Amino acid sequence: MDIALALAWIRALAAAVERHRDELTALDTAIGDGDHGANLSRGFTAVTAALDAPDAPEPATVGAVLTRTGTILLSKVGGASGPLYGSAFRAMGAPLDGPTATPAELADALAAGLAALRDLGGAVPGDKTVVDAWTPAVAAFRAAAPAGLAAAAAAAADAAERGAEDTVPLQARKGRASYLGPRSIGHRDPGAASTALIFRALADATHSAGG
Amino acid sequence: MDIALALAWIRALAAAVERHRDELTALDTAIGDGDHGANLSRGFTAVTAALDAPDAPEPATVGAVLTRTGTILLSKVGGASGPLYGSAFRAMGAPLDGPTATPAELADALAAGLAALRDLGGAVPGDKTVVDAWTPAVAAFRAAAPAGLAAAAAAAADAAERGAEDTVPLQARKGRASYLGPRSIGHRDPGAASTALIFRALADATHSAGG
Amino acid sequence: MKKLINTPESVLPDALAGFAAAHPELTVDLDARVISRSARPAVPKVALVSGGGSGHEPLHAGFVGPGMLDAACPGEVFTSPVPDQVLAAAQAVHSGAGVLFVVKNYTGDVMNFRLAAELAAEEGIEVATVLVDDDVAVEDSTWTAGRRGTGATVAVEKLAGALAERGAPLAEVAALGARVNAASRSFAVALGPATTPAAGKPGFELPDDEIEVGVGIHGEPGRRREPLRPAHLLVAEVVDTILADHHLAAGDEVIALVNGMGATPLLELYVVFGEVHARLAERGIRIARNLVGNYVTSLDMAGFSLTLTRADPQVLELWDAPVATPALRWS
Amino acid sequence: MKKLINTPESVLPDALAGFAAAHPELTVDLDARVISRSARPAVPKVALVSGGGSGHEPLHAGFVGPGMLDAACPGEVFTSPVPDQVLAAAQAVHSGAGVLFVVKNYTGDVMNFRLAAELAAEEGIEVATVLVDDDVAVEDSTWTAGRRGTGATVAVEKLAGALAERGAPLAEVAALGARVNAASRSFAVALGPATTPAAGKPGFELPDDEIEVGVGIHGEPGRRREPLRPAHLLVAEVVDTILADHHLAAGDEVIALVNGMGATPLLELYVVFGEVHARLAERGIRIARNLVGNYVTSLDMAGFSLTLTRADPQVLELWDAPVATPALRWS
Ligand SMILES: Nc1ncnc2c1ncn2[C@@H]1O[C@H](COP(=O)(O)OP(=O)(O)O)[C@@H](O)[C@H]1O
Ligand SMILES: Nc1ncnc2c1ncn2[C@@H]1O[C@H](COP(=O)(O)OP(=O)(O)O)[C@@H](O)[C@H]1O
Ligand SMILES: [Mg+2]
Ligand SMILES: [Mg+2]
Ligand SMILES: [Mg+2]
Ligand SMILES: [Mg+2]
Repeated sequence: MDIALALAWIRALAAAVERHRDELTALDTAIGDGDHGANLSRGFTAVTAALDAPDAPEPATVGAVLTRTGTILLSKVGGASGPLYGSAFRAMGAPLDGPTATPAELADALAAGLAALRDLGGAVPGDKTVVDAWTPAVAAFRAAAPAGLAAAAAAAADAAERGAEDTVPLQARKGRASYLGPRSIGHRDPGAASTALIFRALADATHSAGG
Repeated sequence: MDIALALAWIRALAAAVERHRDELTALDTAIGDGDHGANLSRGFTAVTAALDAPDAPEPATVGAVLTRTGTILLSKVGGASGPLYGSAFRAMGAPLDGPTATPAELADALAAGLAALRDLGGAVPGDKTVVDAWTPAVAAFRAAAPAGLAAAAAAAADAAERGAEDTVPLQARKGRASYLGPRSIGHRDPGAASTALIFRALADATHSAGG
Repeated sequence: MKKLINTPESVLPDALAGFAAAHPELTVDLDARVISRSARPAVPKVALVSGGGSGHEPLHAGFVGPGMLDAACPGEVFTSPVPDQVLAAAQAVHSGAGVLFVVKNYTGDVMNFRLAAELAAEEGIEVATVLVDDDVAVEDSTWTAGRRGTGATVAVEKLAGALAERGAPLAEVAALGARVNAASRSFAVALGPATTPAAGKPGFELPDDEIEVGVGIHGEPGRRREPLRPAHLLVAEVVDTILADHHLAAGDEVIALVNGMGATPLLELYVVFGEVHARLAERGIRIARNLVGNYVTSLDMAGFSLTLTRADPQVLELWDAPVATPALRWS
Repeated sequence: MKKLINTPESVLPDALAGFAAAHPELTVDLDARVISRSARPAVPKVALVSGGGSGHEPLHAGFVGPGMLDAACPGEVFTSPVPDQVLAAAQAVHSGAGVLFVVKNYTGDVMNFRLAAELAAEEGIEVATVLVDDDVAVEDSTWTAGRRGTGATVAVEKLAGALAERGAPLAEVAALGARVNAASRSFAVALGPATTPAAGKPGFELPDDEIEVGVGIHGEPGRRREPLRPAHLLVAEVVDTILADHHLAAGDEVIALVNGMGATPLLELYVVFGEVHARLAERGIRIARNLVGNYVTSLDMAGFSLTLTRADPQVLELWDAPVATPALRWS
């Protein structure tokens, strides 16, 4: 991955959030407070604006793109997803301190993002959170990394989507959905759904870049 | 009319109010505040309770029945209809100071009731109020009085019902319905509708009494 | 109908019992249905008595206390109190300097308070009445019932109450009340209807993109329906409607009440207040004092009313005077 | 969706602008989205900072002022504020004696305030946090997100605010806040849903004869649906649910908050308070102080919450201490 691809990933993600905004909100309305779409939309609108700003600093590393994204999410999103995704992107950016990153380095970065999520939110797989999409995505990415970025990203996106779908039968143990007790069963977790967008955007951007 | 018939009138009226309670409320919901049925029901429930009370004083005159009814309405109904009907019944009771009343005396009493209504509320015919049912009823009663109480009461009841129906195309100029301006057109006035019940109850009681 | 009540018939006594329990500093006569201050004045003062149908809480019971009303007499929901009840309120707080009735201009209220005033006179109690009729949605003519009394009631009760507290005579307190009413105008819009416990269904039905404009406080429909618009456009219409009827010029000061009708989030009322403030500023009119919240409600109606009262030094000074009631309190 | 707003995106800035215009006695930083007291303390005192998603008004901005909060930082509707914003609030009011964060227990609030506390520490500002988690509808276990913070927030902010005003050190103010939280339990029922501007439709649909029991303050459905019942039965269930989790015995005194969720008429809240009072009296529990009204709302949700805080002499004395904020004011 180079800096241009990192930027393309973030832009594809911002576009995906906008397209799926109402869907994320609907998921969050069912078992949360109905703001997940608006939260991420607000955050990624700010991210895109920052990237597009005439005086935006030219990122010197792949990590700089991700760290900057995380910092903006942290300071614009709020709610649960703001600190979670903000910290995850910042954690991913930290190790990627060169102008390019190998698939293996990216796998480590994604794992660092997951660690940040788990560290901050305290959720474990099965709690019906972002962790349930992020965990299989990182594993799939790492497993397919030897086959190249495109294969790894595609595998991760598929895994994230399956992970999100797999949250449907779960009873939430973290986040707002946990307040519903057994009534949280039967709904896809909104955060897991947006995590699937993160990984699908990575696959799409990689694919477009011919990578 | 004797004291027993006066009591029968009030009881028939109380029963009619209960039967038409929701209808009066619906009329008042359309162009008022939706309480006319509840108001009159509260009032006539209290009137019936007072008449039925073990320690209720035996009325010595026809007027005593009507005055007592008016006093209880005044102190139980509130709103516009409480003082209006309360004063009207008290005004009707005042002149009827014997154990019986002739149809001509009753015609005068009904006219006194109308005068009290007009005096207190300031409405004239055509304003879309109780006055629009009460006015033709008094006139019809007086015209038919020579033919006896039954004929007079029946004529008054018919006239009151027509009067109430005739309020439908009017634009209200008094009471809450006037706030609606032209939007009050097309609805029967709730007070005119309850006035029709007053005269129909008189006719029914008279009929049952074989008078 | 969904309401936190026991039965439609018992709403008022049940709520009064709750009010009595919540405000032990006030005296609540559950039989007479009169809320009054517990302490009698050391020297005779004009007693302020107000009342009207219930469903407008905190009006009027929530305004009983030092600096405002001496007594309130709540009628059934949207139904004016009966004369006996108003008389009982006057008797409870009369201290020899006369009683001022603050009456919102509705046929029922006017008649019941008038009959009560006659009864009070028979008992030797001097009564004066201030009629509140501030709602510009209603045409003011001798051929109609006249304008409704709405939000200005708060200002009349606060300011006349402050003046009475200072020992002003009845005529003076009544004159101030009339002056405050004359200096006040209101207008309201509804986003949704109200449901009375007795009726059990909404007073009107409204499509999801329409509002009722020029509504009163009894759940009745307004003067007309209009499409819902962004707050700044809606507020512009409301402000302009009031200003068209109000003699306010650049440089004038007002007390502004942005009043919820019962079901409007405070967050939205602040959005409305911001727009009112901006619109008046454009006209050079300054909001010297304000209230934002539920003061004169219409059960569970959604929407807001705006009341503008022209301020002058006396009005502002009386407004700032201490008040200690359940719903208005400062020192 | 019918709301008095300009756009869903601008609700918060528009409402903040209105709040600033309505409360000139407070300082409102529209960029940082921080409401704070205008006067700096003469001697350093512990600064109380609270915040959370908007839509719960008057919480928290309505509780900024002498005797209560020093600053509030409102997030977007039902979305906790961001760390930068919380930090800005702390910086605005920090006077050298440390800052107490009052945080309602929601994942988002906890994380954002925790990150803000880390930032504040980097700036040399000492921060302590009181977590409010009083809602007995939610199971309290280390495996869940824990109980939600709801009505008890008012008591924590009032009482800790009063203690801070007296110059108590940070640890003591934080300990009192924790003690008040531990002495408080809440439970809520909804008669109707809330609609966020962003979602544009109600958080749930409810048939006309059913209620949601055990709801929070974010428009989410509750623990279960039940048929609507008369107020005394509903209140009995709510009181008993709280008492089953609360160590209250005959002879105990409580502060009771009967809180509207935004769209409930005050008349009904008084009916509820009357029933709460009666039910507690049966158990020998006395309501020493109370609040009845909209304090911790959920936009336009209909329903109520009950919060009971066990009272003791210190609690009552701090409760009675003067407070001068937009929404709570006595002296
Ligand atoms: N403790 C947690 N750990 C990981 N993810 C969490 C946690 N709590 C909540 N989430 C995620 O956050 C999502 C909700 O985000 P969002 O709606 O933006 O925030 P909020 O819940 O504050 O409204 C949930 O769907 C869930 O995936
Ligand atoms: N000024 C008036 N003169 C005569 N009748 C009136 C007047 N004002 C109102 N009414 C009558 O009162 C009726 C309404 O009574 P009600 O609903 O019980 O009282 P309120 O209007 O106070 O709610 C109206 O339908 C009308 O017939
Ligand atoms: Mg959410
Ligand atoms: Mg009526
Ligand atoms: Mg009425
Ligand atoms: Mg949220």
